[in-house]
Amino acid sequence: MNEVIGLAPWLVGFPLIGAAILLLGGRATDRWGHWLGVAASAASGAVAFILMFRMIGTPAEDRSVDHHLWTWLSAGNLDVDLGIRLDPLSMTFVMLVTFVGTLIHIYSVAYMDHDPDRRRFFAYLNLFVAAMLTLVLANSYLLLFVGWEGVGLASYLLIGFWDTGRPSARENAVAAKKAFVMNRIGDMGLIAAMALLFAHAGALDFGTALSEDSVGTMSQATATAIGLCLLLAACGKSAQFPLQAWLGDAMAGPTPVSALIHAATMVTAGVYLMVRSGAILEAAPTAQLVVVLVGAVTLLFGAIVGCAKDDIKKALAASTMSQIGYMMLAAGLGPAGYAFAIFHLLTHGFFKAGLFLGAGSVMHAMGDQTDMRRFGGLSRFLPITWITMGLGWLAILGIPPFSGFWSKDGIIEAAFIPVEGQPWRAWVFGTVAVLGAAITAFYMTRLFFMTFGGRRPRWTENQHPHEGSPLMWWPLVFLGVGSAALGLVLGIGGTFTTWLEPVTGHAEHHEPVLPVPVIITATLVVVVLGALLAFRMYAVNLVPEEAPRGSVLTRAARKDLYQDAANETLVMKPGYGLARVVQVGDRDVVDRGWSVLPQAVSWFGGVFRKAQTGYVRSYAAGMAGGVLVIAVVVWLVVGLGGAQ
Amino acid sequence: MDITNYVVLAAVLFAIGATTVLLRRNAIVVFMGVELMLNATNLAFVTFARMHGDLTGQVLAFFVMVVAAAEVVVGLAIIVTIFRTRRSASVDDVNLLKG
Amino acid sequence: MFPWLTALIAWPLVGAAVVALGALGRSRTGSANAGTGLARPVALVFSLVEVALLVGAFLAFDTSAAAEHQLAETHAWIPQIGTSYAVAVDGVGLLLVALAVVLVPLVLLAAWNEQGRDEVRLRRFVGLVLLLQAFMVAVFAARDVFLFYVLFEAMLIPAYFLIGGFGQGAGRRQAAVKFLMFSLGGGLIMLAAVIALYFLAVGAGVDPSKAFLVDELVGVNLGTIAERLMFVGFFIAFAIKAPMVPVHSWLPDVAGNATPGTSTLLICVLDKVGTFGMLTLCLPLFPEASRWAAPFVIALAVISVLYGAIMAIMQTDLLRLVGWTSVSHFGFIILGIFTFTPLGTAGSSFMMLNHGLATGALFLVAGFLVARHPERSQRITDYRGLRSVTPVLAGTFLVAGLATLSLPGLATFVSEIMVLIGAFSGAPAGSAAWTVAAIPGVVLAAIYVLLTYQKIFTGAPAEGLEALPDLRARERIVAAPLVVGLLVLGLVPGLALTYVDAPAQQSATTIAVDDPADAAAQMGSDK
Amino acid sequence: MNGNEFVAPEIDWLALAPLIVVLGAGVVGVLLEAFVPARARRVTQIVLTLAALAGGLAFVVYLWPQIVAQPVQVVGGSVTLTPFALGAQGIIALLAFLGVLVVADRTATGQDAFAPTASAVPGTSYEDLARKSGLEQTEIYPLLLFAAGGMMLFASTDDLIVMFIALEVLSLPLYVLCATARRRRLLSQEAAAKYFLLGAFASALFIFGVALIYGFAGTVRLLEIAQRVQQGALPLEGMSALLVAGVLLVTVGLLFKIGAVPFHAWTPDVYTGAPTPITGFMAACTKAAAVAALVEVLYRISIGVQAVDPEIMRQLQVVIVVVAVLTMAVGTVIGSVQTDVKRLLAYSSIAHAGFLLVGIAGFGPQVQSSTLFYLLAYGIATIGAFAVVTLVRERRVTPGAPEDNGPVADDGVVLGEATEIAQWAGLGRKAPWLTAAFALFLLSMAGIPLTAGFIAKFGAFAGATSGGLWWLAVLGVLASVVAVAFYLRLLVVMVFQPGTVEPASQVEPASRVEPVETGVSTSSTSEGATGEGAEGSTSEGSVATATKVQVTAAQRVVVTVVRSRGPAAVAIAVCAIATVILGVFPSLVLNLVAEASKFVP
Repeated sequence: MNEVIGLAPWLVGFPLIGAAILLLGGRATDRWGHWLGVAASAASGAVAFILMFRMIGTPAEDRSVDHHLWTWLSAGNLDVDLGIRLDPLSMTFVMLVTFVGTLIHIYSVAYMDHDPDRRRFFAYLNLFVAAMLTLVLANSYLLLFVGWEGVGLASYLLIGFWDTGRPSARENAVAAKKAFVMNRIGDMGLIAAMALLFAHAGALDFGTALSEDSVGTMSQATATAIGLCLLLAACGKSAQFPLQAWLGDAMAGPTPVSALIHAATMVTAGVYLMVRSGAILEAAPTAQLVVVLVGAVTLLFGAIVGCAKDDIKKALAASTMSQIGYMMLAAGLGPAGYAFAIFHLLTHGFFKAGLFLGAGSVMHAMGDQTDMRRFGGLSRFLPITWITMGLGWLAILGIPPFSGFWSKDGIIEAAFIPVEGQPWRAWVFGTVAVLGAAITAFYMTRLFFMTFGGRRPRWTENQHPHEGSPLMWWPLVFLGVGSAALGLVLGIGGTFTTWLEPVTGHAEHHEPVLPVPVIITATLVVVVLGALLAFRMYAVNLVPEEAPRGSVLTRAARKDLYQDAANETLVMKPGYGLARVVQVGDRDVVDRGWSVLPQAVSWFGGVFRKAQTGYVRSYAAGMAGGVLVIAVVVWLVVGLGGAQ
Repeated sequence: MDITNYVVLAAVLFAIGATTVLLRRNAIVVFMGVELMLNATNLAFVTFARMHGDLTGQVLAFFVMVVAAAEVVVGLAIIVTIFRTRRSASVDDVNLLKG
Repeated sequence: MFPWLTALIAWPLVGAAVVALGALGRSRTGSANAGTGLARPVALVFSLVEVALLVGAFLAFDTSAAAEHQLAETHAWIPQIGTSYAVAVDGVGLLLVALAVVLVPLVLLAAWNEQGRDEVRLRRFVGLVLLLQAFMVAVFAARDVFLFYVLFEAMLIPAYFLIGGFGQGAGRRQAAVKFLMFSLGGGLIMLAAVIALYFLAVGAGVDPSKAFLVDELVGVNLGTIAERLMFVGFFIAFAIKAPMVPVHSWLPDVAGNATPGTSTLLICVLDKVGTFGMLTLCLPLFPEASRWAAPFVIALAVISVLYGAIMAIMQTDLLRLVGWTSVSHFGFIILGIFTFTPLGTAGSSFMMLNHGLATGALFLVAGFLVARHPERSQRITDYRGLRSVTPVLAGTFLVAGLATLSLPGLATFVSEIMVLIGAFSGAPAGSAAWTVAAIPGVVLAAIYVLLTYQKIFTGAPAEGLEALPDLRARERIVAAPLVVGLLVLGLVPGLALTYVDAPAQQSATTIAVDDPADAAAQMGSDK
Repeated sequence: MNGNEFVAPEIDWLALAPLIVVLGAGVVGVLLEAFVPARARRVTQIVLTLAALAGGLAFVVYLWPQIVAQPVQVVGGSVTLTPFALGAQGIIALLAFLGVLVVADRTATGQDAFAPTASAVPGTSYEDLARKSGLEQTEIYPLLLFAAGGMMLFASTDDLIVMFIALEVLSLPLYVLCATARRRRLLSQEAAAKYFLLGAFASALFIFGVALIYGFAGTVRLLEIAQRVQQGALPLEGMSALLVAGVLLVTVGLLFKIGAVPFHAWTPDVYTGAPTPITGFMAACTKAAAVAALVEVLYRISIGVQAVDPEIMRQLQVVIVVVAVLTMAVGTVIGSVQTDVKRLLAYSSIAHAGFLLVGIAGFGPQVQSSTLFYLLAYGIATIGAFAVVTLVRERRVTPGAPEDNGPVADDGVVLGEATEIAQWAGLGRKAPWLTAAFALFLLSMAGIPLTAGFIAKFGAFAGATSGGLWWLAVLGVLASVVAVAFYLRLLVVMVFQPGTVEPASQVEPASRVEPVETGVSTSSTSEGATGEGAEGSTSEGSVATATKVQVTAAQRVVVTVVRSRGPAAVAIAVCAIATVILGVFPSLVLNLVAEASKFVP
């Protein structure tokens, strides 16, 4: 392992150099820039493969390697290296990011073909890959934070990619800003967590801060505080409740971006953070419970919202939120859940990327139409897209043997594992997980059949859908295959769990409160029921072109359960009010307060100058009076002096 | 007679002079008030000279007189100039400068 | 040994004298007075040679002893008063000197066409800039309290003329007066403290001919009450300069009315004297009083962080906005200084440098933007959709903005995180709580930067602005060093931390609150 | 010893030389008036005056090493030359020299600042005649010499009676000089009258105080008083209230000359009304003399009483502190609302009196030297500033005249000084060098570092602090802030505000200026600028407004800067350079004045 670890910096290096060339090169690189972007990503992927094979060939206990590059920050009693930690967990991510990333790069070459700013797009994509790899390869929280914000920046740039020159430019820009700012709210948690960690352990690198020495001596309160702060960070990045509002709007970016950043990789960074910080969470059961709760709430939240969305990308975004809810829930369950959280993250990365790219393919074919009510019957025109999305659909539903089954089922089982002293938890979270699976089945089936099924197309005029270029559908095929087979390959016999064990630790086997076959069966039953319901509603029945008014719940879900209204009422309006108060206060109290001083001087000056009457006699009186006054003052202050 | 009487008389004269300065409008009279103050001083000087038994005080009185005379020269010149310009010797009329 | 610091101080003075020849001649508008056109190039050459001198100073500086004041020169100046021309720099001072030296050529270049073609006016302008530079370099190097005070006040004068005489806002005169009144007000209060300090030191047995030398004054026991009073005197002056809420009122007006170049020198360099003074005068001279005041100062610092950020969000004037962001950033710097941790102090020192680069970049780029507007409008809402019109300008603005919001990977992040992490474990009461309260500042920073970017650069291009030219070569040359500096220092902050770490350690030792309990006990006994 | 035998007194004539040279030259000057033909009189007088002052200064320099080594008492202590007193003499001589340079400058208009015949009633045909015949009042030079000589004596005597006489010797010529302005003669006369009446009143208070002290101590010599108090050999033992009252009255007399509140009321009026060169001379030199005298009196008295009765000492200190606080407050606060440059400088001078008293109030060991430095720094800035004021003038312009075509083509008649602050707008553009110099003087007065004023103010505050009155220093600092504000206001107007009129041209040929204007110019268009004059015209009727040059409604008044004929420019340049040098390298002068604290009694 050590002999090839020197290659690891190139994982970040290639895309970073690519981004730099494309950004600084300007228009000169327009002609070949996109291919450079692809090459940079692919080169990174190649390095990843080399490292991967070496790692597989290394004994499990030697798979975790720290690679020091240079001393980054050394001041006071803080020393942080710029270093890489390569272990099965980060390797998993590296593989996901480089592989899916490269596919999406390739896809984008075609997808963005007509965009005059394609080069810039690839620069940002490369920047994203570099930042994402920095995030997962970092060996300290501080460096992780660099990647963490780096992906946020890339996300910002890409969501707002079309921020001028289009009718929706302003909305795109606003969505980008919203994403960044909500991420920043999460970042406060990461900063606070680092401050707490430094105060406790005096270090921020994983090796020291997460060591037994550090975590073992941590008080319950500290651990809980750090855990909750990290959770806040994760919520921001992974669009978990209550910081979920940005993800739907983030769909304003080009679809490959949604696939790569807002489905497959970046948004799952929160889960990565949770799993990486598992040691701390395990020391803080309260924090763990909150993590699970957040996961459960988001899971249902996303699922419910997903049921009502007619915009294909927003429906997928809600789905992403919900699926990450699963992962978060798992991450809060302790070692038993970590592996499945990451496993689901991996499989989700494939099938959701596939679904998004499929959606992109559909949009490409339909002239950037995103309203599913104006789709329908596309399976004949877009067969490859139909099949690959079908695979993704089956995967996310968790139908065996597709990949989602292996990972999601693991999470559901883990959710049913009882927690000592809190018997309600297994039942509540297990039920939520199963319920989520049912709703997932409903909305994904809805999405699938509204798009491809139906007896009658509901297209707008002049639509001639057809598959895009091979550059677009080959990635779909790859991802479709992954969606179908990845779970099987990695899930059978717990290969993936074992692979991650050096990082997540070995999970004691616990029996769920229900027998495993019962759980699996029950889950499958509700999934099929949900799917059938959706099939009946959206494939058998006619889908109206205009959305019906719908029930209260539907309308609420369409409006994202009023998340924006809630944010507006609870945060933005009071915040703006506060800002107004500060602004008015600064102008009318502080600034005016200071200007009172000169005004007062002038006022006194105006008063006193009246004493300067111009009359000699009043001057003389002033002098005589002055003598007397001074005499009196002397008398008052000192007394009638002298030896008397 | 006690020395106090002389000193008190000097003080009273001085006060009268000062009051004249403060109360009278005519510049000449104001100036006379100043002269009265100076003469009160002279009285004090000679009184103290007698008390101390040396001549210094009496000499000083002469100095004061000389100075007073010099002041008169300059003062009257100024007052007269103003009177010629303004046809008034009231000190209250010269108040263009104020504030 | 070559007197590097004196050379650094004297050279701009020479430059100012050279360009000022004839600067008081009659100013005439129109082309008749175009003159030789040499003022700007000559000044630029002087400022570039100054950079070369700076390199020499860096080479002569021993980084392994960065906490010590090196390159020292001491000459009697006014022996009757007991003051000397004593200059020396530790690592922090050297970095700030570097900031002053590096920013001036950039500002000159940025302002190349800003002041018209009137030769006399140009000579005055560049002469004042060079004069200001000399004072700024000197003030960071001064090791004599009297000398420090003299420079502290004297540099206000060129700054005053730069604001009032060469500003571009309609309110520049009022802004200049406001600036000078605030600064002088604080400075004169400091003067009283300087004088009192001298006599107390002499009373405590310090040699009267050396009783202004900082090195002699450190460790002198002044008595609790006197020490606190003098701390207050110094601190008010520094807080006004820094600027800190609630004595910040002059800053937005200056930022809104001065030229961006002036604002850069003023807010990015000159104002650092405030925090620099807190660090190198308040703490070592009045350690007990610093501990006593720390909770209050920290609270004010955090209020500044949030207040400045909120006000920045509410601004409609681009340059005022940048000014307000500085209020927020100075809050962070002060927070780091007054929590007395080596990490926080080093972070603050580093932040002084980074803020200069980042805010300087933002000011200058904003200035480029404003200069392009047909009416030189500073109103944010007068711009729209310029990203597609002027992509390089937009990109540079964004990078500068991201530096302002402390994006990880840029130098500002390193310093800000050092301050926050360090301050959190600070000794003074309430450090942790106030630090947590300051953290939302990072969110507000994101809002004010991105909101501004969104308003100016996104959407459909505003009417009349569709054909604005992108950044010219000259402007790119101005922006490039700042951006590169921010990136390099972000990835290899060690380059700068070498200089600030040891002084920070020493400062923390001087203040000696390694054990809060000890300090509390000590403070209790003092009462 | 035989009673009939005349024993010549032992007089150290050399020690008296500075005084003799100055006062003697004054006497010679009076004679010159009689014997030198009118044409040559002015030049002769100027040369004599400058030579006398320079000679006085030279003697001071010559005497300096001797006096520093050993102070001397001459003529039975009537003149007591300590280093401090000699230093004060030197400063007065130097400032008077600079002041006379300004007085002597006729500027490009060819006219000096003085009325051809001050005794003529304004607006009469006699005045016309005097003007047309080109009369000049060269008597002002001997008067200046007498005043300067009186000041030098005032600062260097130990004898209260000599001090009284010196007071009159310096005051009486000044009263006259105040009345001699060429323009705005009503104001000038009013200033003289006010100055005279109040001055006489103050003199009376002073001399009564002397009488009381004499009564208490039996002597009027300060050192003897101190000795007797110390020895307890007093005729009126136990009546120390007499001493306190006496010293209080003497102090009041001196504070009047200094212009300290509440004895300041004459200052703004007199400074405004007097001819500007005289104002500069008066503001700088009188203050120097009076402050020096005050320091002498307070210190000599204090050594006597300190040992015996600290209470009296504290009473003295309270007096000074109270007056200092009042003076700073009134000077700065009222100064901040002034709209007239001369008046503003007058209030500034009041404020400076306050700062000086802050330095004195501490009774610290360095008071003598810091006071001398302060007087020098303040004096050069003041003379320089008033010199600048003499050059900023109003000019009458008739619309239609091609005024924009440069200096040659306007019909400009240069009128009086443009003292309204608003009129100074855009001065920086019209006369950059002059403005720079004026700005420098303002900055020095404001106490900005690297100017002489800062070192001076530092010394004053340091003096207070070292005397334990740190809170007084803080008050002084606060007053400085207010003072800075009004200097700054003027600076803003001059430097930053664009002028309302065209870029001014300098009046080149003197012949172009009609030698006909006097009196008060009235105008409806130049509000404020001549408003005081206009007001005078309404209240006094047509007699008073003998205005040959009427600015009619159709005409405008613009502000112009006239070119100095040389002397004033030299004075301004010297003052400016000295201000900078004293600010940056004050060591040399500080070394000199440090000697002044030697032999403090």
